[in-house]
Amino acid sequence: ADSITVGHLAAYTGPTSDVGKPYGQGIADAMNYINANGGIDGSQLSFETVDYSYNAPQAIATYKRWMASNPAPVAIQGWGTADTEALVKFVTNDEVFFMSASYSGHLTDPMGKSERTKAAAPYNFFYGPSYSDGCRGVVQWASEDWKAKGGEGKPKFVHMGDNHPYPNAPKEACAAYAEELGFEVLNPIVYSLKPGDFKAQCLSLKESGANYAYLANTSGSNISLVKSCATVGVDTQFISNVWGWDENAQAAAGDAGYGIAWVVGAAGWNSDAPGMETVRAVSRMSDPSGNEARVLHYMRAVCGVFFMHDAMLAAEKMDGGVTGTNIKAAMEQMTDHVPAGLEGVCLPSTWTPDDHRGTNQVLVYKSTPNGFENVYTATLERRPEWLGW
Amino acid sequence: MSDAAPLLEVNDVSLVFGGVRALTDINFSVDRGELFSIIGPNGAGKTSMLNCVSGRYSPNQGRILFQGRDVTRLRPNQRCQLGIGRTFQNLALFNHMTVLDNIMVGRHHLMRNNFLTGSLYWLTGAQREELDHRRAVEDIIDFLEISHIRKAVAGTLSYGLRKRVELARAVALKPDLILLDEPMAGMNLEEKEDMARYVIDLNEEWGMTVIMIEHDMGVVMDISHRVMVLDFGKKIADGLPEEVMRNEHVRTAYLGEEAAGDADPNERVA
Amino acid sequence: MNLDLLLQLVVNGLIVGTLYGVVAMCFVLIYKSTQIVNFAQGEFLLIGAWVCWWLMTSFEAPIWIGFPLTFLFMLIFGVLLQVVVLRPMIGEPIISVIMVTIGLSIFFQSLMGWIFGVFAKPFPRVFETESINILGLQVQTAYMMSLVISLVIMVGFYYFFKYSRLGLAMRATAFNQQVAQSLGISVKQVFAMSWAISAMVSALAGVVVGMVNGVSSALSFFGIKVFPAVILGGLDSIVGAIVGGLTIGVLENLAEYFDAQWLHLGNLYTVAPFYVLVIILMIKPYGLFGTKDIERI
Amino acid sequence: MAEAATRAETKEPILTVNNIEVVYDEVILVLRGVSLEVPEGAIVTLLGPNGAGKSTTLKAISGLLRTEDGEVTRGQVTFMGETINNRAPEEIVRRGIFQVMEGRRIVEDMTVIENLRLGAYTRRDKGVKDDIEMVFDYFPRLRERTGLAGYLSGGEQQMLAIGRALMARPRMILLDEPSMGLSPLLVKEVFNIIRTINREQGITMLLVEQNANMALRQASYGYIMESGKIVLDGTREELLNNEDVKEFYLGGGDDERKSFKNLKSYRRRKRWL
Amino acid sequence: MAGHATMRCGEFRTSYRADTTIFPTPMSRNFALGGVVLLVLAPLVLNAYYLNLLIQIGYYGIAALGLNILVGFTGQISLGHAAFFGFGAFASAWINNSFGIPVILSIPLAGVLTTAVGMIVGVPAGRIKGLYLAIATLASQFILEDFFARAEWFTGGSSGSLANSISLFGYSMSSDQSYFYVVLFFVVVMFLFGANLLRTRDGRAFVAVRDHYLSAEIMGINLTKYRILSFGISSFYAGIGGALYGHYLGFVSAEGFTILLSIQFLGMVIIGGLGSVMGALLGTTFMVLLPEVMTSLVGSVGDMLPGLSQGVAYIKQMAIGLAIILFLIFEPDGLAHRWKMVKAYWKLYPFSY
Ligand SMILES: Nc1ncnc2c1ncn2[C@@H]1O[C@H](COP(=O)(O)OP(=O)(O)OP(=O)(O)O)[C@@H](O)[C@H]1O
Ligand SMILES: Nc1ncnc2c1ncn2[C@@H]1O[C@H](COP(=O)(O)OP(=O)(O)OP(=O)(O)O)[C@@H](O)[C@H]1O
Ligand SMILES: [Mg+2]
Ligand SMILES: [Mg+2]
Repeated sequence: ADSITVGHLAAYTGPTSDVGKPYGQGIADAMNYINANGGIDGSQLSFETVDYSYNAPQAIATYKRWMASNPAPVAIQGWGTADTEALVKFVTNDEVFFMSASYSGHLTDPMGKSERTKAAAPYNFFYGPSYSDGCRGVVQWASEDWKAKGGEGKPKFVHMGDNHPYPNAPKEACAAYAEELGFEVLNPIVYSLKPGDFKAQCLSLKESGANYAYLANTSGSNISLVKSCATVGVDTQFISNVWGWDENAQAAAGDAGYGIAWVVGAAGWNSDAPGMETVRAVSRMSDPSGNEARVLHYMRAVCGVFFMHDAMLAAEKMDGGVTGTNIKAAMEQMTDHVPAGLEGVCLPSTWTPDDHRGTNQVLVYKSTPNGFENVYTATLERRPEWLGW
Repeated sequence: MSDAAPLLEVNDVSLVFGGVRALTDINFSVDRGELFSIIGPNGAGKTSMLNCVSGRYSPNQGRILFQGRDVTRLRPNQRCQLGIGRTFQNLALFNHMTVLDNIMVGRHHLMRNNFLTGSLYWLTGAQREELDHRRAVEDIIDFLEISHIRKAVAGTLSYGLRKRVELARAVALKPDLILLDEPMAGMNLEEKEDMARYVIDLNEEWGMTVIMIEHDMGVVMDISHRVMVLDFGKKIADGLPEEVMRNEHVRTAYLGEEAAGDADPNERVA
Repeated sequence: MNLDLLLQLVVNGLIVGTLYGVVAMCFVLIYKSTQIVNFAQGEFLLIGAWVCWWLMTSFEAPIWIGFPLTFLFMLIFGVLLQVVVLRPMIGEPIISVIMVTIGLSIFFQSLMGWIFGVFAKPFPRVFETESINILGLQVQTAYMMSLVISLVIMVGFYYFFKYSRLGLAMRATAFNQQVAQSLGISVKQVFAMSWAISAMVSALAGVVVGMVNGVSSALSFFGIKVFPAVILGGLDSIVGAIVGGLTIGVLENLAEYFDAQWLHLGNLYTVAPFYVLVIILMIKPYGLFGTKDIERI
Repeated sequence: MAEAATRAETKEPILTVNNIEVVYDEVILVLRGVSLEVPEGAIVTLLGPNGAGKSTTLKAISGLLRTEDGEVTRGQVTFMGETINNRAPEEIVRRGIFQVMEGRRIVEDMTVIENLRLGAYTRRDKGVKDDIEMVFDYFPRLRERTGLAGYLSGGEQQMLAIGRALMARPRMILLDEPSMGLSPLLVKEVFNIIRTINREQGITMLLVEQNANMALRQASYGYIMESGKIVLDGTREELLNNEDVKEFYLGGGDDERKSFKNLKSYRRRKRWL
Repeated sequence: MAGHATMRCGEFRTSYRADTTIFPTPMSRNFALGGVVLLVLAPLVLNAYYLNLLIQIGYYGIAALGLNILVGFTGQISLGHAAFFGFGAFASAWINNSFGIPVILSIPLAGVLTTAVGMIVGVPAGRIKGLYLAIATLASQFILEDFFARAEWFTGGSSGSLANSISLFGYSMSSDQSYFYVVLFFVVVMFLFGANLLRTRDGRAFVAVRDHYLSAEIMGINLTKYRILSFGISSFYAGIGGALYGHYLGFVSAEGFTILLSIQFLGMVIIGGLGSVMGALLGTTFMVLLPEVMTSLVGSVGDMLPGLSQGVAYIKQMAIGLAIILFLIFEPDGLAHRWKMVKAYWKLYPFSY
């Protein structure tokens, strides 16, 4: 084939644009980079980027438009929870490879084995730890941290986040694991996904005496939270998830942001990993000067596209060529795979036909006045009961 | 409920707004078939009196009996069902509806179909009911000679036409007692004559008891059976038109006649 | 019972509540003169905050220059907005105008996103001490600034509407545009005035919130967040806006207190004000200070 | 209508309406070529049945049509030598034409005094307080009403509406049915006041009335309008003596006025059109 | 008399029955029938994308009609319609998943359930009016959203709930083609119901309450009853629309039913024309197609100006905002009004005025 059609759903506007923008840029840059460097074994990726403003029906309309066009995409790089979930049925039906930035646990269960999984999602993949695994990883760090600091008694853990599907996603899974690790789990504290003044919640947090507070919201409201808490004088250790903190958040939070520890899914922009060469080259696709510092989400996006690239290369050699089914099959054959050229950037990942938990490694970073530091790498067991949870 | 008893009885009604005593101890009764007028200077409490009867205001004191039944505490829509209809001094039409629909609203309490049967229009007899009432409404439209505007949107009509539509809507209620608040305001002589004729017809042929507020003395004198005069919230006279006209107070405070006695009550207010 | 915490929460509520009050006042201002509920109120905050931020970062203007310039900008902005967009709508159904403000909100939201990006940006440091201690609670200095300014504005508004010629004209315009015109009131001028003032005062709130939380598009949510405050106080009452703001501020915090101490329901902080709002409206359908519609026929 | 100019001899017309056509909602044609003239300092009256277009004519002069989706599509309105059609209403008020609209239209959620102050909105001089007193002298009843104007009785509101017009100290007042809803005593008073104002302050009046008797008694000249056209005009005397006018507008054309009681089924519809 | 001006030359009717039809002229009826026939044929010619847009217009349109009954006809502004829409979606999924009731029945049942919720939320409407009521409904929006996040048994909590596709006689209607017919069926039925309702007693009562509630009460209309009823009926429509949405997407999550969607619904009815059955559909079409049209319009502009590629997304959003503003400046009474003007023009052609 002379070109391979891919769809790209991005959220440059709408409520998730703060992280949707760098992520979407990463996807687009990476695909352009692949095209500029020989494509998939000579075939170009022909892709259209559509900003759907985080509006699920609009995403579906776009999907339908793509599927009605000729040639229809064989793969899609998607974005949020609601649209990913809504598309599960359709991509399964149409046999389209679908890579999302929604890391919900139940997307990791392609056969629908776990009783928690409601619908099998065989064509859905994502790169990085699931929300639940991420939280488990950072809780593991917290447990180590507690020991290292010589804390006495049971450390107290609290989940903080909006009463909303996304922050609630890892709530139970993570609390169960924290309890297992010897934490005392406190009543969750709710704060809005919309930034605001959270002094009230901070006072509650202070009052509760929690040692570790898991911030399940996105960075925008987390900034407000840590700033409010700094004003009130809270000395809890904040931990957060993969969307919960980044360079922009740190810049906006200032002093209040230092010390937070969170999940990171790939190397940072200033990392000296060998693979960063490639990432920099990718970045120059939209920033020829090479000056723009990319945020963490950008790297994750690049990794995602390169995993897809490698799978497409493998699919090329299969019967039928690059079809959704073949890309899926190729993905499911990867074991501790790191895309060529991205060594040290992407985490080695493994997918199998009945387990789509790509990685069991969780990088934990800490924000310091000198920049972000990788303080811990958790390696989680692949417990069967955690599949889809 | 006997026919001998008055249709409407107002006992000792008082109404106070903040400091203003709009009505003080008003007593009167209206017999079935009467055409009863209320007159009085501006701000005397005439409209307030009608509001008490139709249920818009509840009096602070006193009772209102309709067909022998105490209605003082009933909601306006319940009184409507008992047979009290009215028009308003400051137009109160449904401005964005057509004239026809305005009048059809008057049939509301006589109709039975509801949102369910209405939705299933053809299957539930709603259509038949609509058409029946439509026929009745057309009779009213013919009677009041507004057929040329029946499809016009009420809000765009001229003042005088709106008054007439209001009357039509009140008639559509099929009330036993119809309250008219200045039905002839804003009309020229010819139109007043028409209006007077409608009121008389309503009273004599449609069998409605009428209470009318009107400032045009010519009309009041000519057509009413009995007249009550209010001033500053108090009843100052009640009786046959000629009697009331002879009342000194009425002549000076209301009609503004310099010398009492010789003026012809029939003289056009001028 | 933890009285210390309770006290701190109440103080916090009062302080955040003033800010709600200021934004609520902007609503009331527009409503009082035009009967329009301005859904773009949040974007006014956002624009004010971004402009001030831009002046202070790009030109390193100090606050006492940046802030008045922002005010000036918002004045012009308000007038322009009125001339270009809202003037043609004079005399049209209010609900259509309300929809136009929704369109404006979409427009400015994305315009700001385009110009300034979507990431939260920190505000340059303005006050030497970022927070001061009030009754045991650390409170950001920016809030104190807004507290003072908004008190002045509130008193000003009150007298403006009660006694000034223009204030009367605004009320007449709100009552009925045709009537206002028949009295020789230029509805256009009145509208321009109220939009300009509202834009300016919103900018104040925007800058304050920006100083506390950083500037980002999320600021515009404030516009919707203060609805309960506006309604609680009564849509057309300046005093009501302030009281409503304070009440909602305190309510939120009390809800948080009860939630954290005993109930453990989560989310009471956000939802409780709405329950209370409905209950209060059931008792007082025009809010605490709103004027009743004249129900007279 | 050509002779109108010659007949309204004495003074120069301050207001000329020349063959105007008014359309509502872009489709409903209401005025079909209306012309009239009002001499400076005069009281001119415009009579006609319901729906003839009297109010529309006044709104066309004062510019208030636009808020009702109406438009003057043809012809001119000239005030003091300048064309004012389709000008903004506030500008027309500033030029000195003040309309008292049909149905009172006072600002209900304001007090009486606030309403009066609003009337003086275009004025900047100091005399507002005195003028409020003047209005209270004309209508003593209003002085006692301290609550919101929306709670005034119908007649009280009408007084307020006229008082509000006086507050503007205009050159010309357009009165749309000022006597509507007033008690007989007050009707007399209001017309007296109108004449007094006209005489003392020299304010020109264009008076739309249903009470033709009263109106013609005040006016020096009158127009009769039907279905959007002027069908008859003349001086007070001419109109008062016109048989048709007597029968349809004044009553008692022949000799005795008919009682309202005996009108049943008596129909006549003489129209000039 | 001036009545001539309002008399139409193009109207001739001979019976009241002919005068009370939904469609004012035979031509408009044939038009509508023709439209439905065309729509029935649509799946044979249109691809999934256009069908998807039509389906969107269908389920949003039903909900918008409901909102129009509330806002346009009864005059009660609601800022909580999205929550009812969402409730319908969850309810239908829940009824189907938990009780095994087939989807084709669970959709109307969800409508009934939503009606009940709507009436409860509408209770304050007995006392609260105008914008105060609007904000009270905003409260219900947030309260219901909170409920969605809380009631795991009902909504499936953070993972949302699955909504099965409709199957009739063992045939699964999950393709766009077959689902299109399901939606079309509901649209036709709901719009017919709506049109009937609004031309009969209760519909007139709604409008009367909107135009002048004081005199409506004196005309025998029970204000409280009709205010609440209108909330109920409006929620019924929202519930049906939401259920259709849920079963189409196959997955229902609280994320989709925010205040933004409520505002969008309001936009649909205002742009379509308040108080017009047809307007609800026209407005929905406008709001659904606008982003699509803008995407392709601005997309082609973006291709010409490569530097703008990221900006394109913002330009598109701005264009949507701008389109709404411009539209209302030029057509403040909504699409239905424009439609009426066009019709009036043709009816009187060639005599204007
Ligand atoms: N809802 C109200 N609130 C306060 N005062 C009221 C209210 N309704 C009426 N009033 C007062 O009560 C008095 C009587 O008013 P009402 O309208 O009954 O007079 P009316 O006799 O109908 O006069 P008119 O002939 O001018 O219409 C007036 O002084 C008026 O200001
Ligand atoms: N806003 C409007 N839209 C459409 N038609 C209108 C509008 N206003 C008035 N009309 C029509 O214009 C015609 C003249 O109305 P106008 O109000 O000028 O009459 P009028 O002479 O003042 O009558 P009245 O004595 O009853 O006040 C009427 O047929 C009326 O239906
Ligand atoms: Mg009265
Ligand atoms: Mg008139």
